[in-house]
Amino acid sequence: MSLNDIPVHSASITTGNLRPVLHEIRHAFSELIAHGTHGMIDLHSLPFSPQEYAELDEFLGEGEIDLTLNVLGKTRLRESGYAGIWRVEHFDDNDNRIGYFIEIGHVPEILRSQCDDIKEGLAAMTTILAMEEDNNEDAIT
Amino acid sequence: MRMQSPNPYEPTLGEHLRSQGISRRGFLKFCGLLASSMALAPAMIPKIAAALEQAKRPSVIWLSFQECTGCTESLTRSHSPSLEGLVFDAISLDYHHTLQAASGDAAEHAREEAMKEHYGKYVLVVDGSIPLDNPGYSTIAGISNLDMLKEAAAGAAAIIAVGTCAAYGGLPKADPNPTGAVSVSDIIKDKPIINVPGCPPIPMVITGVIAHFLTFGLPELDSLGRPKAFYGQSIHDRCYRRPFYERGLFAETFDDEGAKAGWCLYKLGCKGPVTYNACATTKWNDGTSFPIESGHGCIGCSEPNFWDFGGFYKAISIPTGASGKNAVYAAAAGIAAGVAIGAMNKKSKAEAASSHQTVTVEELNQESGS
Amino acid sequence: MSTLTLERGINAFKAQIDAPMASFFSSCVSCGMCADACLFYTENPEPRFTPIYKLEPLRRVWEQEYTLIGKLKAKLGLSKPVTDAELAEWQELVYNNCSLCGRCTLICPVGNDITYMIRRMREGMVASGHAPGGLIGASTRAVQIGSPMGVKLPALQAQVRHLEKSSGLTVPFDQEGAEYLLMLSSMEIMNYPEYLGAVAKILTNAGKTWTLSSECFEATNSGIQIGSSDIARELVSRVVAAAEKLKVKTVISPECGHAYTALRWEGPNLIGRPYTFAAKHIVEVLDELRAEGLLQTEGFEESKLTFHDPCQLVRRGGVVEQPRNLLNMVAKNFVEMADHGTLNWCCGAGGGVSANEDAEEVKLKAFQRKKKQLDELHVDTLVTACANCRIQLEEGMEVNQMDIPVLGLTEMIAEHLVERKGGAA
Amino acid sequence: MNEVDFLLWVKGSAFNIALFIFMAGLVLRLFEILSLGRKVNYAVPKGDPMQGGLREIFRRFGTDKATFQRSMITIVVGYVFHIGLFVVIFLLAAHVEVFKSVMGFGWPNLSTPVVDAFAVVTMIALVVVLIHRLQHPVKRFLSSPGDYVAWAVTFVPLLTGYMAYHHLLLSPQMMLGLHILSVEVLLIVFPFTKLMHTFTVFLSRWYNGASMGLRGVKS
Repeated sequence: MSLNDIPVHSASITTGNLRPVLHEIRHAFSELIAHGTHGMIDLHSLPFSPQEYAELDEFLGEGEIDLTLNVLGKTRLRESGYAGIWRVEHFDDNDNRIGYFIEIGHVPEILRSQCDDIKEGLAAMTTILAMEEDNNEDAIT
Repeated sequence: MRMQSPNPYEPTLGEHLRSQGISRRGFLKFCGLLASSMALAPAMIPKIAAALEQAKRPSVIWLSFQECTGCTESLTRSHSPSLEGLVFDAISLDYHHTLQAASGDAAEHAREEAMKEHYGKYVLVVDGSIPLDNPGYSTIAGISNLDMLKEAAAGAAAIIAVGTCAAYGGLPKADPNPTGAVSVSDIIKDKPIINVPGCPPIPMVITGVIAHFLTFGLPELDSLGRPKAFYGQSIHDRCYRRPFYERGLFAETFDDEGAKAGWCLYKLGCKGPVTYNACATTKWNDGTSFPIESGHGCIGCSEPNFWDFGGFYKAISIPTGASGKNAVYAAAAGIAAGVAIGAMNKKSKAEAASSHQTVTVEELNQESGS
Repeated sequence: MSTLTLERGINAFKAQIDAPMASFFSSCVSCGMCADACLFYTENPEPRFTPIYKLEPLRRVWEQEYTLIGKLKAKLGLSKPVTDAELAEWQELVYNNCSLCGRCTLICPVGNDITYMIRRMREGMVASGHAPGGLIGASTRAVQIGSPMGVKLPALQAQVRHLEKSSGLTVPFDQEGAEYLLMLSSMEIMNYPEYLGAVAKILTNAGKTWTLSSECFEATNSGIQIGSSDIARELVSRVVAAAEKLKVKTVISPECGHAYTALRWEGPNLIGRPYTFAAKHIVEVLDELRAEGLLQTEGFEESKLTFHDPCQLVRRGGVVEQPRNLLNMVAKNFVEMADHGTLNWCCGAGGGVSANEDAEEVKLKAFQRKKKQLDELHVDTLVTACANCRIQLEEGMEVNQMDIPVLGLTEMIAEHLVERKGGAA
Repeated sequence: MNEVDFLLWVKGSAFNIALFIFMAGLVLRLFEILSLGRKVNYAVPKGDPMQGGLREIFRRFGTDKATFQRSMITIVVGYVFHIGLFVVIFLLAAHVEVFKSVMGFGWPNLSTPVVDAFAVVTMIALVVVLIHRLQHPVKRFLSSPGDYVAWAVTFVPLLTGYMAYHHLLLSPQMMLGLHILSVEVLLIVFPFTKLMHTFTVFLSRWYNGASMGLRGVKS
């Protein structure tokens, strides 16, 4: 029997945290348009009832993108019904959700290729190209 | 966890993590989760990343005194490669007598060497309380806990007291405290001490504190020496059952309708309102739940003297001790004293009545005439 | 010869303090509502005239003698014993500024019987020699002559002879076995002789046997007013002796408030046993006759009139309905004052104030309360059932140039009396 | 002593001591009062003293219109804070648990925000009462240090309780400790101050009412 098989009765309750969070998202949304600021809200550290999580999901709706990354366990990125508002869920190796953020931006930060990685990639590509060209020259000669 | 001998070149944490095959994207995820675990705003993530990138892997010496190994269990039972595991990997654990491979003299030797090598820089982690009544109650390699703590503390950059025993004395200190147990802070006065209480503490909190120490140094502490980031709010404040408390809806027993409906457990002894910990948000068992979600009140394990808090199943407002009987004894004492003072009053009044001299008009006129 | 001393005063306080008083002092929360209930404060708003404050020395004696904390405080020097000078200072508060009207007692939210305590406190004031001269004089005359105003039997006999001659009624003296023994107050004999005629007419007409006593005709009791049980006992014993000697069924207290309190409520306790006769106020007797059909009237007073309730009758005696029943027999235009019945305001001269020369000024100030009540009503006539009230009201009206005649209720009833056939037995 | 030690002390021995003094003091004071006795009354009663006593106990909760107008602040604000104190003391869930633990039985509680609102209103009323006492010539004149002590020991538990609930100023544990301590101070001084009127008011009303009943005075 797994944990999910145990029937849990939970009266429907609200912590009252949903409304403020929705307004926070809306504010971050307008900041993105006005100043291009990337916004991030940590949902995991807020006391939400299961019902409120569901209400939030319903409010945001589903968008076009649903990506799964394989980084230290899975990370799932879903654009909401509002373009520019993303759900970012981090999972560990056992698929337990260990982090839940709302990101407001063109793409979630984690999706971007990281500058250092790009630099390192450029350096690596340069080296490889140089090595191949050296080899070709050797072959010609 | 790796036991490694002192290395002349100390790689930074970032380098170390990458050498473990963790990408920068992974690092970013790690930093995001770390910020969440340290209860920091997501805006802090780049700063954490930058700080971690540059941080040196610290040497950590872990001493276990009068303890049950629950704190170590809490930490190591977290599934790997969990966030906790990653952080733990980021340190150089040079001595931990439960986890290390070495034993006997070799183990103690490793400790002494690490203390010498990193004098003034290592982090000392302590779990368990220290007995003061008789040093023989708890020794390691023939050295009393007190002596070992003092010696190890002397060269430590900071001390992390993990678990309620190390932080406040915990179970060993519970009434009648047969070993004369005390906390680390009762003995060590000249070093920064971070208390990470809990019985056991939440693994995420242990690593969160270590991460904070690595990135931003000593965290801000409350009056009981706990990092405010994790212990800043009471269980009650962040409890999902709080709305029931507000509405005055309480479970009266563990099997009544209220309990089934998930009402507030205050009357069943929940210590949430006076307990500071991150359980309600961080949760246990890889984020599954925390005790109140399972229908049991908070027992206040991250607070000093929680064993003697008047019973796990008594509401916090209830006085400890036999109050009802006390009131009866008091009433009896009151009656005894009342009878005595009543008799005195009666006597006094009777004397006044008997010594009354009849007032005559002659007297009245004499007085007014004078 | 012995003298009155502070020690005797404190001793009297100690002897008087009982469980109700201890409870009252424990209950007072200094809310000050008794001040607003007291005409000596409302018409002269100095905080020290607040009723409960008038008891302060008594309260201190209680605290120091009968409470654990008070004894402790006294031992530690935190409280000082009551001094003779303090009692001297309090004389003004306890006598001049209190008519024992009982209004504070009625209003007090915690239920303190302040009036009862002031009456008890006066015992100590007398024993320590701090009673006002006017009351000492009245008490002395009452004990030595038999009347606080010095009225002697011959004066009454002269009145009676005059009455018999003018009305043709018989006024019996010392008639053993009569149903009623009629008591009088000196004020009635001197100021309102028509009262005796009115009662004689009504009782005779009702066919009742009644008598005066030549040994004791004075119902008022200066001992009650000055607050000395010793003197009050002496005076009330005379009434009891006369009544028991004549074997009457009922003693009628005259139209006087405190005489009723003295005779009806304090008397049996002063002599330490129940009476062998009943004690009733004349208004009670008249109302009984009315109920029995032995008192019938004809015609109505035309003028707009109101009734002043004597405090001792309403608040301290429970006689509220009877005077109204009687008034309604003879008055068509009877209106009530805003505060009436148990809530009525005192005339300002009861409880010994009228006999106290030191209170001359105060009692006229206190009358302002009654003046305000009357000014609201615009009545032509004021009726009352207490000679003491009546004197005060008349004096107050005169000083304030008000033109409202004050009548006694009994006389008004007598004027409208219908003669019963075969009534005069 | 850290705040938890402090909290444990106030909940433990301090509470027991306070409760002991309160109970013993209460009984002692009642004996002190009742032992002074009352004389037998020989006057023929016109009414039933018992009935009069009971009637006055209840009647004095109200007042006549004119008195109400004259003493409006005293009466209205007095009512507000007395009702408020009753609700806060007896109907907060945490308090019900305390009574249950001491007396062995409990009763239903009100929801916390409702009690909280009562606490605020009660505190405001008590402040008004204090200002009124300081400004009203009669009240100021009559007031002894004991009156102000009684006010303070009533007000402080309300304030500390409110602050503990709302996490103001100090940590809730410390505040809870201070709250319980302030209640203990209240309990200790209770029998020996004006606060004793809580109990003697019924005795006084009864005595007065019995006297009125005996005389046939119906108010």
